[in-house]
Amino acid sequence: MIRRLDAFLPLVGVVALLAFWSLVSARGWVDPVLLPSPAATFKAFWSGMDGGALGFDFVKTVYRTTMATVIAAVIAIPLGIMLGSSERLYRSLEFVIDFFRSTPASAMFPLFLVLFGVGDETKISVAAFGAILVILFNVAYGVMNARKTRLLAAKVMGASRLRVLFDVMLRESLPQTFVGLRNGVSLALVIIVVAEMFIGSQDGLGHSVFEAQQLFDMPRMYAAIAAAGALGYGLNLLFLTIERRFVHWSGK
Amino acid sequence: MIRRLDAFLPLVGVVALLAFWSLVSARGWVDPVLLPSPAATFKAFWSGMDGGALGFDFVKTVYRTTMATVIAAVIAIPLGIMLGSSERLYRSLEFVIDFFRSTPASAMFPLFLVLFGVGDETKISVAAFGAILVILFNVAYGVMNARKTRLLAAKVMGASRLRVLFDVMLRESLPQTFVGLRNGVSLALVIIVVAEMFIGSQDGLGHSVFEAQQLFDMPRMYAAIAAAGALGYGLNLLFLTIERRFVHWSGK
Amino acid sequence: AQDKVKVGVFPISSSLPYFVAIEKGYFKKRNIEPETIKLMGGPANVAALMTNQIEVSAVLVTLEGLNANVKKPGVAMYIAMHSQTPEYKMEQFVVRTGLADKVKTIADLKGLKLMSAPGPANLNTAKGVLAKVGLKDGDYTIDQLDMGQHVNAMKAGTFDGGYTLEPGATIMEKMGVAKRVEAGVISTYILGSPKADAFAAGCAFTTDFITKRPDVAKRFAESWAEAVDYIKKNPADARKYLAKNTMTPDNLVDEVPMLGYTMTKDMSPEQLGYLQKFADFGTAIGVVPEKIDIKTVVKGF
Amino acid sequence: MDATPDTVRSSPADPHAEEFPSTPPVGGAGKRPHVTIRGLSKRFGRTVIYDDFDLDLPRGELISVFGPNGCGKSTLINMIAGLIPVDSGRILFDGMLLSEIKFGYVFQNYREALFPWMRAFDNIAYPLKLMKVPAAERKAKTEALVERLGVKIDLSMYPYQMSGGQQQLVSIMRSLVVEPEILFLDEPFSALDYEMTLFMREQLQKLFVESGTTMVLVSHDLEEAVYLADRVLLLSRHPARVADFVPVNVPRPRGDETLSDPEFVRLKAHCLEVFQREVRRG
Amino acid sequence: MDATPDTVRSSPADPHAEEFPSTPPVGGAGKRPHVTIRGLSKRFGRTVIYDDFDLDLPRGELISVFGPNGCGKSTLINMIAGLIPVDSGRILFDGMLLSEIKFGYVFQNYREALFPWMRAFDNIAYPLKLMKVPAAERKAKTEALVERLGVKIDLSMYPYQMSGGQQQLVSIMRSLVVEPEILFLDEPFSALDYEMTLFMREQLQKLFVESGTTMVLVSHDLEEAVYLADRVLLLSRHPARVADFVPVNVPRPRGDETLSDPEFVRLKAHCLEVFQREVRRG
Ligand SMILES: Nc1ncnc2c1ncn2[C@@H]1O[C@H](COP(=O)(O)OP(=O)(O)OP(=O)(O)O)[C@@H](O)[C@H]1O
Ligand SMILES: Nc1ncnc2c1ncn2[C@@H]1O[C@H](COP(=O)(O)OP(=O)(O)OP(=O)(O)O)[C@@H](O)[C@H]1O
Ligand SMILES: [Mg+2]
Ligand SMILES: [Mg+2]
Repeated sequence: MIRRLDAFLPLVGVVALLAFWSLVSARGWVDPVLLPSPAATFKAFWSGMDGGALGFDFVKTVYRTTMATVIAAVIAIPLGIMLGSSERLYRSLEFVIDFFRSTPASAMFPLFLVLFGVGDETKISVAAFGAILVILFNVAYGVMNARKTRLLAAKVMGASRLRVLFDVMLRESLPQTFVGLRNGVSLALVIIVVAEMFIGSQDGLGHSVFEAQQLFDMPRMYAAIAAAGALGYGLNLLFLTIERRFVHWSGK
Repeated sequence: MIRRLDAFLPLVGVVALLAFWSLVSARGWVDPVLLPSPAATFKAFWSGMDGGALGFDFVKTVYRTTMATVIAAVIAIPLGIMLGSSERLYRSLEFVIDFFRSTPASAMFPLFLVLFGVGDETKISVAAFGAILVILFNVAYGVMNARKTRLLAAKVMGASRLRVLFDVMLRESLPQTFVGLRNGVSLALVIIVVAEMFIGSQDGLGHSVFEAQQLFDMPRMYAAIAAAGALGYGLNLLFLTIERRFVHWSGK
Repeated sequence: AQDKVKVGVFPISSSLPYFVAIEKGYFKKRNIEPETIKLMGGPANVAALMTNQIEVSAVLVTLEGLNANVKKPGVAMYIAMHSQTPEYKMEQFVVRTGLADKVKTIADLKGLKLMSAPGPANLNTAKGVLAKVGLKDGDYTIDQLDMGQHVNAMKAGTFDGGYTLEPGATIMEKMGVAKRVEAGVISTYILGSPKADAFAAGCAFTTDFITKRPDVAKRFAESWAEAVDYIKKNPADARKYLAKNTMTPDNLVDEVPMLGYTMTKDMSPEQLGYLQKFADFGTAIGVVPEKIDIKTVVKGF
Repeated sequence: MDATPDTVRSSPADPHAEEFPSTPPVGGAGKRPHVTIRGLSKRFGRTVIYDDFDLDLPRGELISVFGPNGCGKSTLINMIAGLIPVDSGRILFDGMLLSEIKFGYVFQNYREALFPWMRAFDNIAYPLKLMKVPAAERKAKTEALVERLGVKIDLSMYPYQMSGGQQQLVSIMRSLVVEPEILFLDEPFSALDYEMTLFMREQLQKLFVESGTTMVLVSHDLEEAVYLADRVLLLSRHPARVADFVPVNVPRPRGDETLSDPEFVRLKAHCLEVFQREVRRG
Repeated sequence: MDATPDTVRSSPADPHAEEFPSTPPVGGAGKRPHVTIRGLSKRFGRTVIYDDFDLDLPRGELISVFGPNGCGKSTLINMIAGLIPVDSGRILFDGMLLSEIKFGYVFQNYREALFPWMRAFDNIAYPLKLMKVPAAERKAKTEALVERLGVKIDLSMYPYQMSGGQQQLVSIMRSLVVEPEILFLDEPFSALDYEMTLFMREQLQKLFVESGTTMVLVSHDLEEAVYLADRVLLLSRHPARVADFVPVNVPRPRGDETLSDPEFVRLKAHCLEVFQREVRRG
């Protein structure tokens, strides 16, 4: 019984958020022009999604975010394992990683614009760049904190460095890798949206937010933001589901 | 001998980065107007820091980032432990956390602007908001993946829920908490810089980047970016040092 | 096949001729197929021009273009510009509705909390205008703010007023959150006459484009000229292209002010003089690092 | 603990179940039961570990639990201590609530049960901290215990710097530093060296005689199990049943001579026989 | 392993060191040494565990290591297996490189040494995978081993779903599934039940007799240590010295009757005596 209800737990958060928002807008704590009611936003959301531009923008952003995340994961996971397996290597690259992790991706736009041109590539590569750093950092940490006994066990059984890396370190770092992936996909989404806002794009949720902001169409703006947030939650949920399937042993 | 040299490991990354940058700019792979040479940037950096505006901006950004991080840590760590200790509670709030983690902070500017005005408060609170989500997420994960035997040991010794929380879960989640803090401080810095770029600011590294960008003063822009990156590395290093002192048992 | 031209477009009302030329088929009939690349703001456009990723920038703020030309001469050659005047409203001072009774002129902004359009060019222009009416630095506070936040900030009362651009100002008026104090302030205060044309932005080609594909560049410029002509003759009709292509609210399409679209080849010596004066102002406030002869940055076809 | 009282009871899976008294003859030793287990059921997935299991643990006795690997010994004491939930059935503590009872517990998994962020000394003193004993007294008590046991390990080490046996010793000391009402020891001497094992056995006996604490000891060393016990609980393979619950009526204090006491030898042989019969039956 | 050969050797800390032969009389058993340890030193922080330690492990013999908790038994075999670096000294393998040797290893810390992401069966078969044995053969070999040992555990469980003893059994099986050149067993039977311990002892003996693998067994059960060994290595408290290296000349196969063999009883008594003298000296 209780187990079944657990599937609905995430709704609690949604409902609480909506309730709070409704309260704020019903009480007029924030000017309704600046923060429209959930109903108005939902209407904008619905009409945008149902045949409107928002649906199209949404798909575009999904595509870019997915590309960026996939690229980032493919690059960062092996690299992170490599760095994590050699603490000295990690320490030597730590500066570069922390340096770029702390630099706003938006400040990097001009550079990426020059390197990758003005198309989707730029947006995807800036986002992938940001996500790589986050995933890398988490994977490397996961590997560094792997339980020593297990590494030794594999080593003594004659596992090569590479096998230890893949059979043990990779597995040991999985819980942390998923933290990284979930952070990474959120960051990729954020950067994609910001890139769509500030380097310019014909489409995408960021474009939608930017345009709505310029036009002062607040319901539309919040609808686009909500779409981005929901997308982020969805992508996170995806990773969470994968994690639940694959990482059954954490804390054991 | 080798141990001593280890202290210089971070330099490897710096040197590699500078070498690559020098190569790119010497070979003219990127237009020097858009990517100035390291020397030109360093000159701009130095003259800016040594009595110039950059030093002042740097201090301002340090202050804001520190404030945001401290606020975020104070709120997020206890909250994260609480959420992590009850998986069901976490699952019910997960939507909200993932939702906002995936929404660009810059999209939140309008709302925060309305709530807090254009002063430092807005910037600090947007940054703290972003950092809270990241730290919260990591701490909660750390707590959820805590080794079960240790929790049971404390419980059977008669530790109250609260004591288990603080004596065991907090400790168990520390490695992950530091991951969160380091991610959080980087994110706070990024948001502060972006906020300084886009919402009214007289100073700060973001202001410096933005102004230099508008004026196409690329050496100055990269100098400001470098200052932000170095600041990020410094803050990360701070947490790393604290972590090394306090978390000696990871992987054991 | 048609000649492809890569055009960086910042979708604001200033790029209207571009959209008119597309919609009316002016490009097409000259065998040109423009490729629209949306690029927000000056830095993105300049970077793209410098690396030849675009050949044309549909709207490039004059001071930014001049600056780019200092850094890399010939990177942005203006073939058309548009003037902002008290009539062709763009830049202006506004004030919150609640203070509209007290603030009738710019000088009345004394002691208030002001915002400004972002960037040193805007900020210094605002400050320059305020100085002209006798307000010194400490008489007011001014913060630059991203254009997307201007209406918000007025509505929320974060600022009392400030220096803003279209279509924000019209939106504010329409919503009743702020009132125009005075528009066309560059003409009046910087250039010294309400009649003066402030050529604040325009359409620019790269020298590369002009020299390597002179013929295409010429036809592109001709299409632009035809569009400018059309707008001059049928302003009401031209407006409707704003709604579809630029960030102009549908309900304001008929109200947002138009600009004085001009081909540089048609500029009178007097107009060139205003442009030079404006460029010198840029140099004076440090936005353009050195004095520049505007003849080197305009190109007529 | 979310024990739902007396749900539908499935009949014992084993037809021989009735041969053995599933409710032991309490009162035989003249003591009130300290822990009463009734109708306990527990399964992991499809594996039934306990099915309608009844047991009384008499107060003030030392019960040795002896049974094959995986029969459910650790699971049983974990359920008694409320560490894992029961599927159904009741566990009562002579009128007291689970939360009111002070347990001592040496985990079979002693390595993971220690706190790696505390030095060994602080690990040992931790239960005192939970009882809000002031720091100075905590230190004194812990030192007294260390003194009494004559432990020569450097207790300023962290657990992960210690050998397996040292860790186990720390774990035992942590359970002894307070005076628990019930002390569970899950294979507490498995990693100790020869001398240390003998010594700790004597210490445990001494502590038991002095304090009269109810103790539950899981051990795979039959000699040890019988030597220390008032009763030996012999469990069958899972689903675990009480194969026998043998009273050990050998006078205390016991010593080397006990090992050759004919009653002791007889009991040992009996337990071994029951155990082997049960193991082979599986 | 970064063993730097023969650095400056500090003189033995213990003046009695010379009483005991630090280089054992190799050749006495007529076998070439398999592992040669010379001048081994190891310290953790300020604690000296080994200081200029010499030892030869004869090929094809089963060496039991017996010594007090924390003397350095696990550390020793970890260093031989190259798992932790030596501070100085050399460990040689009869002409072979460390990396060429196939080790079998049952960790004292068997719980953490198993891979929780693999089912028990896959854990056991993992070393075969490392040797690139094809999947079908891997399965067959593992099943054969399970068959031979008559293990009745559900091997489709994950390690964390198993009892302590079951985990240890899996860990032993994992070390036996390949034919290692040297097999290290660090208290391998500590969590096994009575029957299982006896059974696994016999299995180990059988395997040893059949394969002639060099084996190093750490055990705190003196009877077990002597029963299984060709030689018993008695270590002192750290800094560890060879207190004695006793050859056990009792014929194989050994069985229940061995336990009452007078030579066996004598050796056991001798070992105990040496051990107790050493422990009390500390
Ligand atoms: N989390 C779990 N999931 C599935 N099965 C489990 C789980 N925990 C324990 N079991 C099973 O329950 C049974 C009893 O386990 P328990 O640890 O109580 O055994 P034990 O009697 O303590 O054995 P040992 O002497 O080896 O310590 C075992 O067969 C084990 O496989
Ligand atoms: N990482 C470490 N840091 C500091 N000291 C350590 C560390 N590892 C081991 N030691 C010390 O080294 C000594 C030998 O440890 P080792 O594990 O080899 O003992 P052992 O002989 O296997 O004991 P046991 O029988 O208890 O398993 C111990 O006294 C221990 O405290
Ligand atoms: Mg157990
Ligand atoms: Mg050991």
